[in-house]
Amino acid sequence: MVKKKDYSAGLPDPTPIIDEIISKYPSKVAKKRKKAMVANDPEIDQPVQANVRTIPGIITQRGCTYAGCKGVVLGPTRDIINLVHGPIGCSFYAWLTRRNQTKPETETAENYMMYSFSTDMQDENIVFGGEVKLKEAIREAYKLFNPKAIGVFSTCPVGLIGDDVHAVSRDMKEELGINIFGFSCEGYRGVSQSAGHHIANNGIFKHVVGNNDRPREGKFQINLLGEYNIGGDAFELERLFEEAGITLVSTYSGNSTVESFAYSHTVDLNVVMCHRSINYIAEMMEEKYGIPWIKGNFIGGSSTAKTLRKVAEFFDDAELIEKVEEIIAREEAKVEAVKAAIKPKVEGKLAMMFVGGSRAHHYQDLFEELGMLTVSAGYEFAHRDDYEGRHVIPDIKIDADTRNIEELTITKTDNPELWRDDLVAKKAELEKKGYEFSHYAGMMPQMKKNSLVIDDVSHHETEKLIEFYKPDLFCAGIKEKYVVQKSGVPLKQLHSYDYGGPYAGFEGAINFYKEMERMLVTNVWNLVDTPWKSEPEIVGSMTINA
Amino acid sequence: MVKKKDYSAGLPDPTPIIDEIISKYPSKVAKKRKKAMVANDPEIDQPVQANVRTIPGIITQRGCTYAGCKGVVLGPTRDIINLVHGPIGCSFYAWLTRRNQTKPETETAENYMMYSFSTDMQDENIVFGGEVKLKEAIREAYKLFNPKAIGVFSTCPVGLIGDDVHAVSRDMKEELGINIFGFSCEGYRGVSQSAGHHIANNGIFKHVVGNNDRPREGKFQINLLGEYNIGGDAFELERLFEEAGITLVSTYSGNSTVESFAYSHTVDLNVVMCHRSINYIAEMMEEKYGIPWIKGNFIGGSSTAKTLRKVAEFFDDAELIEKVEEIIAREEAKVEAVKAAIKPKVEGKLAMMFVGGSRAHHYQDLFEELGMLTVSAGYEFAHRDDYEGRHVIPDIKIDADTRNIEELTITKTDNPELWRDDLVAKKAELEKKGYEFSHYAGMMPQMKKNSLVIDDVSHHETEKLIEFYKPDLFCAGIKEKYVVQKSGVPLKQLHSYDYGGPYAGFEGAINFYKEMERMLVTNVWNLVDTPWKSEPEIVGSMTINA
Amino acid sequence: MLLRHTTEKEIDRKALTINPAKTCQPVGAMYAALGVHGCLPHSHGSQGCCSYHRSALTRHYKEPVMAATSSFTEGSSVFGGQANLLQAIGTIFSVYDPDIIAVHSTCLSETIGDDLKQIVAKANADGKVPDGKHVIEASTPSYVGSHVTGYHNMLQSIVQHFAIKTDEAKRQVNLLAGWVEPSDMRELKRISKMMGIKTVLVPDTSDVLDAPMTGKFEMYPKGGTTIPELVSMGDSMKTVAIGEWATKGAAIALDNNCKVPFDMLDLPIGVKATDRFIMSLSKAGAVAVPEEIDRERGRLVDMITDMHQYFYGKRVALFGDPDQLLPLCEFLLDLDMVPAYVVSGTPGKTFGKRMKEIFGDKIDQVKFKNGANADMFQLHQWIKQEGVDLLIGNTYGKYIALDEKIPFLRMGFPIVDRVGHSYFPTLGYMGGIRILEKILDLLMQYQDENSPEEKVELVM
Amino acid sequence: MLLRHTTEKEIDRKALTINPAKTCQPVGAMYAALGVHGCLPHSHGSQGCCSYHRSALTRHYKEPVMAATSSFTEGSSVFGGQANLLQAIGTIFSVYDPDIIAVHSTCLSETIGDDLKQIVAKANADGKVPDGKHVIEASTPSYVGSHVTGYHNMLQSIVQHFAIKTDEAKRQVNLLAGWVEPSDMRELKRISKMMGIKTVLVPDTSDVLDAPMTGKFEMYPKGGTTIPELVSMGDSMKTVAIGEWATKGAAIALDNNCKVPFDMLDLPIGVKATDRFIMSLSKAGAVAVPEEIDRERGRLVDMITDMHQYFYGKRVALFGDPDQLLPLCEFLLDLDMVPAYVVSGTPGKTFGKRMKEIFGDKIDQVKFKNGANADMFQLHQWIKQEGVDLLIGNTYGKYIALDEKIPFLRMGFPIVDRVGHSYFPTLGYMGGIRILEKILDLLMQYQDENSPEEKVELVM
Repeated sequence: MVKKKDYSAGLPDPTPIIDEIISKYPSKVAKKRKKAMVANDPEIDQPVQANVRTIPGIITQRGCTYAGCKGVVLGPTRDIINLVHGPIGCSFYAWLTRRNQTKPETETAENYMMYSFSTDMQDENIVFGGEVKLKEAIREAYKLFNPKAIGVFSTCPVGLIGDDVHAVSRDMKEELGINIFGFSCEGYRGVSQSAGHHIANNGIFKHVVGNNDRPREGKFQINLLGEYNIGGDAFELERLFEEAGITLVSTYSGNSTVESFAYSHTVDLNVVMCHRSINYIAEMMEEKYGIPWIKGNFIGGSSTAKTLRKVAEFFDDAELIEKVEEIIAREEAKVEAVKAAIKPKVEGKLAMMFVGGSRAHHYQDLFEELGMLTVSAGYEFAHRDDYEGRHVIPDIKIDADTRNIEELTITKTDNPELWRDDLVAKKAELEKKGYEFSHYAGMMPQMKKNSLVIDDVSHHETEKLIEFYKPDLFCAGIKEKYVVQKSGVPLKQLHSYDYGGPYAGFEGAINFYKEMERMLVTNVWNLVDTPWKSEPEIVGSMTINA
Repeated sequence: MVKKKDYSAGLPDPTPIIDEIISKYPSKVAKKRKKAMVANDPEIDQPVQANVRTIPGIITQRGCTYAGCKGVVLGPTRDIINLVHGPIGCSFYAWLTRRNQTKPETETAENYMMYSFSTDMQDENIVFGGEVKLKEAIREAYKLFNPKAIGVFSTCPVGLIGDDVHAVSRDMKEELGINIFGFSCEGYRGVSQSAGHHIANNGIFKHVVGNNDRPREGKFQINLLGEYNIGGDAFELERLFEEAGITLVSTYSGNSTVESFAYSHTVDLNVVMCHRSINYIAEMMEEKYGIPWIKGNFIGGSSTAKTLRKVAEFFDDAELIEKVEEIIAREEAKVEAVKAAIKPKVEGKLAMMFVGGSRAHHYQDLFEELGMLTVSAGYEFAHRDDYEGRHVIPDIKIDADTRNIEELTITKTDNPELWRDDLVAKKAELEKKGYEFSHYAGMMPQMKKNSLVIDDVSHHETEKLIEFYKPDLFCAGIKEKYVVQKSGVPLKQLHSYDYGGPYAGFEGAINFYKEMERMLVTNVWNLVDTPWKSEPEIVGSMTINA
Repeated sequence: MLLRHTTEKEIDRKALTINPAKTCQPVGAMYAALGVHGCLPHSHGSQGCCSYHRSALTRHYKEPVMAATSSFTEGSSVFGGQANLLQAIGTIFSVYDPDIIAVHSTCLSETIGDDLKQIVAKANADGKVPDGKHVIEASTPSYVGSHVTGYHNMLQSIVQHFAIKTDEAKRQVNLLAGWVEPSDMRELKRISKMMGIKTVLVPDTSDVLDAPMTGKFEMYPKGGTTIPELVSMGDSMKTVAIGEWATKGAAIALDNNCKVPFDMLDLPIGVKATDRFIMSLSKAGAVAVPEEIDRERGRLVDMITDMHQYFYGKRVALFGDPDQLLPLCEFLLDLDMVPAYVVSGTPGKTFGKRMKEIFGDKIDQVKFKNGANADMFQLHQWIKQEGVDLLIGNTYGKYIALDEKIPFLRMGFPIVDRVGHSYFPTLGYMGGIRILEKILDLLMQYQDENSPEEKVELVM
Repeated sequence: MLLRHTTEKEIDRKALTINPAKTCQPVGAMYAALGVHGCLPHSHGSQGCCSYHRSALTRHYKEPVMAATSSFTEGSSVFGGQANLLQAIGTIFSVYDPDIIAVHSTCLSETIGDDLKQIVAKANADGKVPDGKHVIEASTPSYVGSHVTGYHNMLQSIVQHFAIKTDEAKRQVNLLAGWVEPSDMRELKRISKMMGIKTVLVPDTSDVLDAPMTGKFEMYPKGGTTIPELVSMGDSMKTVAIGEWATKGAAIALDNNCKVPFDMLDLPIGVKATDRFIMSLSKAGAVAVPEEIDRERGRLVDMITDMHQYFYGKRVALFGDPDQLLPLCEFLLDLDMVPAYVVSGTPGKTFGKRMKEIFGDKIDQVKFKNGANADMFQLHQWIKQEGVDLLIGNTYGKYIALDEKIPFLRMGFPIVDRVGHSYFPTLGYMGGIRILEKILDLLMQYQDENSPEEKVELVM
């Protein structure tokens, strides 16, 4: 069991720990990894190496492009058959493992999320090509389920053997008359899941968005981007929007349908939660339709209130603003009550967080609300703008790994009914008042001085961090869960929420506070040491002589 | 594993096995036990010692008077609170252990069968008397449940310390205005459960029967006596009677209510299933009300048909007879089909049966139907008439143990509306035609020559019987179940049916045939010997030298 | 509803027990005696007692349970049971040939005042007890205590009868087992062996009530503490007694008669009670705790920390025997579960004291009751008043569990509708893992079956 | 309905797999490698493979699963992965310091034609492998076979790399374990010990994937077959290989390379398969079967004869791996249960042959299918056509079980929504008792919950 440290007087300079960590690395590795570690100073800009290759042999948290494309972005959409073209594993591992909850409109409405579809490529498909099998699989899926859309996802061998999923998709779309489209999301592309997000964004934008120009409904229409409904987060946000009278046209992609993506370009505003995974869609919608986007954050009671207010401010409607304030007042009272009960029990506890491309930032709000201290944090697959803010985007060096991810060229729609001059005007007007659009400040400005920022943290680094900081809580994913816990430090999974949640919105904040109470106030960790550890006559000083 | 014997040419004279069995007994014990064992000859009358004390120290199947009274007869009645006056055990052990199924009329109708009620006598109640506690317990039961009847059952210490359950019951009946009555069924009375049956019969007859002279309903009214609805037997019979148009006024006491006992003296005929446990009620009803009784048997397809026909014959109604024949034809076809499939698989198998006071006889019908051979049988608590037939009743010597069981003196009712002259006349008329009333031929006339009849079989005898006959099936109760099975011989419980059933009526016969197929055709008993038993190089000839 | 007449409305009951959370002494005496090799229990009372106790034990263990009875009749009840018992002893030795007859009394023989000691002395004097054979006796009136008391009294008699102090001290530890399963007794021996301690375990129903199917019935199965082992207990270094309600008398008897000191412990259920047991064994046997014990413990703690979220805050109702309930409550508290209602029909004032110690400042969150007035009916009434997430107790709890749709963990005696308890221990750290596995299975199954479709979890 | 689009109407599918009853090779290679002490598995492919496999194993075992990856990028895919692997080997030895790196390929590295043998040879030649350290490799293309094949291939590589025949014959038996739980591997060692046979068990994930909570993370836990043990296998008397799909290659390799003959057996699941295992061990080790083994067997048979009525005639649907399914079917048939549908995504023509042997004249009562076209979707369609009383398989079966309200026994890989499988074995006679306990629990719970009130049984 680790002994806890006291940082109430401020965090120590982490430079020695950085040095100690890299001392174990071969020099090239050390040099590279050092660039990914920064002693934070919220007052100044410091570059963090991010979105670069993981060094072979390093035990990393990262997954692959396929995981980002199929697993993260397309996975949560229920009314599409996501057909994985490849050997069985890729489809198997992405089968129900991400807790994207979904609630079909009716008991018989389409929902393929409990299913795993694969072409299960065999030896001969690798040797002779898999296009014929892929076509037949699409036909069989159509025959069995009659879906309105099929997405085809490429796994590693597909590109290498020359299977053209896009051509196959086009052919089958023509043959069957339903929407079919492919993704070149082979696992080796890019350096992490991030490439997959981009590929998914592109694919949806190209093949789905704008397919249905249905008339607008409701006064205030938005899309929520980058909310994947882990543990029911989206349900909680849906509840809030509905009560406020804001029409949530589409969520990308928690509790979503391709049907709604098709008319998601008819909204007034895009609210981006997970900047890393979905900012592309927001950008492209603005370029094509003139729809502005703002960054939102619904993790934490205050963040939720702030984001709701910002949305209401955008629409500038007295009734809406009043309703939103009413909701905030009511919900924050509940949040405060729980917080007041729990905060004294967890205040001052140390947390560290290495996860995803958004949560490692957002969850700092929740810890702040509880008076906990985030001593170190980093993303698994973010880019520099997620750390430092979007103002560094122009400075980001595009390397070969990123370059080969398609960058769509978007042009303004030529349908005058779809191009939103009104919104362009509104944006300009609001910006004058200081309202921030297309803005994300990144994680680092929010973090304490001398907190340690590490991108793509490795197992070795994780061990060292625990040794040094002796945190009360570590946040990461399933691969890290038991590694960290074996050291006597509880780990909260921030991908799967450890099968808890929701943690978004007001109810989510309450749930998270309670979860912190459970994890940090318990005595179970005191069971770890045997009581005879401290009784010398029992441990080993006696010989077996009976 | 025992090797099976072949008795297709007839059973061997069992005298040597009797001699071998008793050779292990001390001479007095041997002398006594020898009288309980008879090599059967269906052609001649042979006395069997029955209903006498079990020798102390002998491991017997038998239980006590309380078990016969509370457990067997009163236990199955759902709308009465059966309050056991004594230390906790007696009530605990009789709690839901007998599988008397019951189905209240509605979802809220009274049903106390899932409950165990006890005065839980403590030290001080033994020393200072338990009447006060008993009274208070009755009051508490009344306050909590508001039942229409409470029965009070005496356990061993009650009589000895002088608690008068009858006086207490009378007092409380007056105080609370509901029917409350006691049973002096202390465990030490009599020599087995049998005394308890008699005491229960007396109590019900005295305190319940005739309490409600409601008008008769239906054309053909009967009571079914000695059917306890183990495994749903009574449900199957209710189904047959209902379809035939025969009103089953009351069953003693499977799926029964005290409410129905109260007007059960309004029937036309009593049909006695379990002769031993219930013939007293039948006799007393005839003495008091002139209602005749017949022995019936619903175990086995043919027995069921025979008994149904006999009932129809009694009522002598063309429509009824036709309906009964229609039912029999339809049901027997089903029974025959199953029998035809199973009989070839079990024909010639050897069974033995030591159980109860009726089943050891009735179930021989089922074995006969399957072509199985009952090589030995006996009762646990029967009297000589159950073995030899009622014609021996006058010869039965009444010993001290029996003498102290109350014999009620019944006189003809002085209510002319209740005395059934019509039935008395009908009985006389039918008897002339050879119809048998008040008749039971007993077990022995039905059994094969040289089958071995043993009353109150002991553990030692059980072991010897298995050794000698190597039966394919042994029928007894839970205490014998695993004793016998450890010898590799499957045991069918005929008290609890091993939680199967129903086995009465036509459906019951089908169930039993299938159960025989399950038990006798399976290969699980072939797993008993280890395969290396016959491989000398594996069993012990090698030393451990690795 | 199965228990349709049970409502949340309590009345102040003083006389009526409904749905008891205990049974009577003799069955416990019978069970304890079966843990001695070559011993035939004998019930001095009506036939019904013996029949009921054999049936109850048979249903629980699904094994032969052999026992004889004095078969009282009205005559014996009036004139005393001496003649019956003397005849029984004679008959048993000639027909069933045990090494030991263990006679226990019943409410009947106690009420009429039969003096078992005197009758047994007479049997010995009359030569009814063959050379090298033994008749031991225990007074087990059904109207005092509970089945646990009967076990306690017979265990004490066994030890008193056999244990002899000689001049030759033995490097061994006496292990007095409370009322646990054969599997638990086997586990106690496995643990002792791992610790490198020679123990004499009494009683020991392993290889008696979990006997293999061999095609041959054994009246006296392989298992059970042997007479030489029992005799040797007087020369042991120490007695470790687990389960105060079941073993205290025997422990004291060994101390008084043979000057073998004892540790009185809880049954080793859960982490802390097992810790105390291991430490006691370690000190008693003067051996270090081997690494493999640490590792088993570590696996249990691992399961607790891994699965903590499923335990945390879950409300539990428990009924059974004090020896089980106390360490089980301690274990549940260690898991951050909430033992909300605890009932035992077995009396004993120390129960409340121990509960207060174990619960500490959480004592207000639990309603508990033990003794003659504590029953399952009241427990059910409490549950009706405020529900629980889990019910733990013997098979009779099923009726409450089905009515109230509460996940139900079968522990205690009797378990007559499931098997496994006699094969897999719940004592020790591995037993703790089994308890947790079962609790998790129940809670997770409940979650699976009661979640709306969108909330069904693949990974848990 | 969770699987609302599944209907009983089958179409003839040739290309589309829906809800697979298998996964891909590398995860098996990773699991097998974890059963060697001081070994770090390494995935030569994209990061995603390693991440997915570690996640899958972690969810199943709830333990740390350490493995490294070559972190392919588009460049490596085009130019070959040699540079990545060489760099990885260097980085791993300096940062994570394992004794062994066990490299397995992926569909990616196989498709581009990376030659692992050659790359590893180069690593050795280049001095990237420190003295006394090892790099072993196995070819595990995801588009051939299944996860079981990957386990098979890595196990074969382990044995081929290490086992050496010397002149000194050893009185020991090689025990090659199929894909079973750490608990099963522990049980295999317990059985060997009871038999008095020294065995070398490979792989051995006990004390690796059921590690205790100690407050200290161990990169290389205590367990796993050691290098000296692996080396010594070439001098063993005999190899007993259990689970043909998983161990055959390793058994043959030992025979070919070291002239150690082998018995190829089923996994010891149930009575008869365990009988064969015990006899094979007995002969291989030239030891008699000790009585305690007979007694454990007898306890299992006792449970079967006691509870036969609950098994008899119950229809079962199963999915999983051939090594488990075959002896499990045999066991179910011995119980008079009816395996009605059997599906495995793992190919192998001998599966059908063995099924026919096991079922004998009952072969017509079972629908079965294995290989690339056999999936859980079809199994579910069969169940829709005619129902079953029990479903046995990994966690994914839950969705079928909940939809169809079928009692569901979790066996196989992965089990990610329950715990216990890594602590309690299902192999051997005691494992058989555990399987029966679980089956009975499920069937009896179903009966309890679905009986009309008047049919609820106290005793079962």
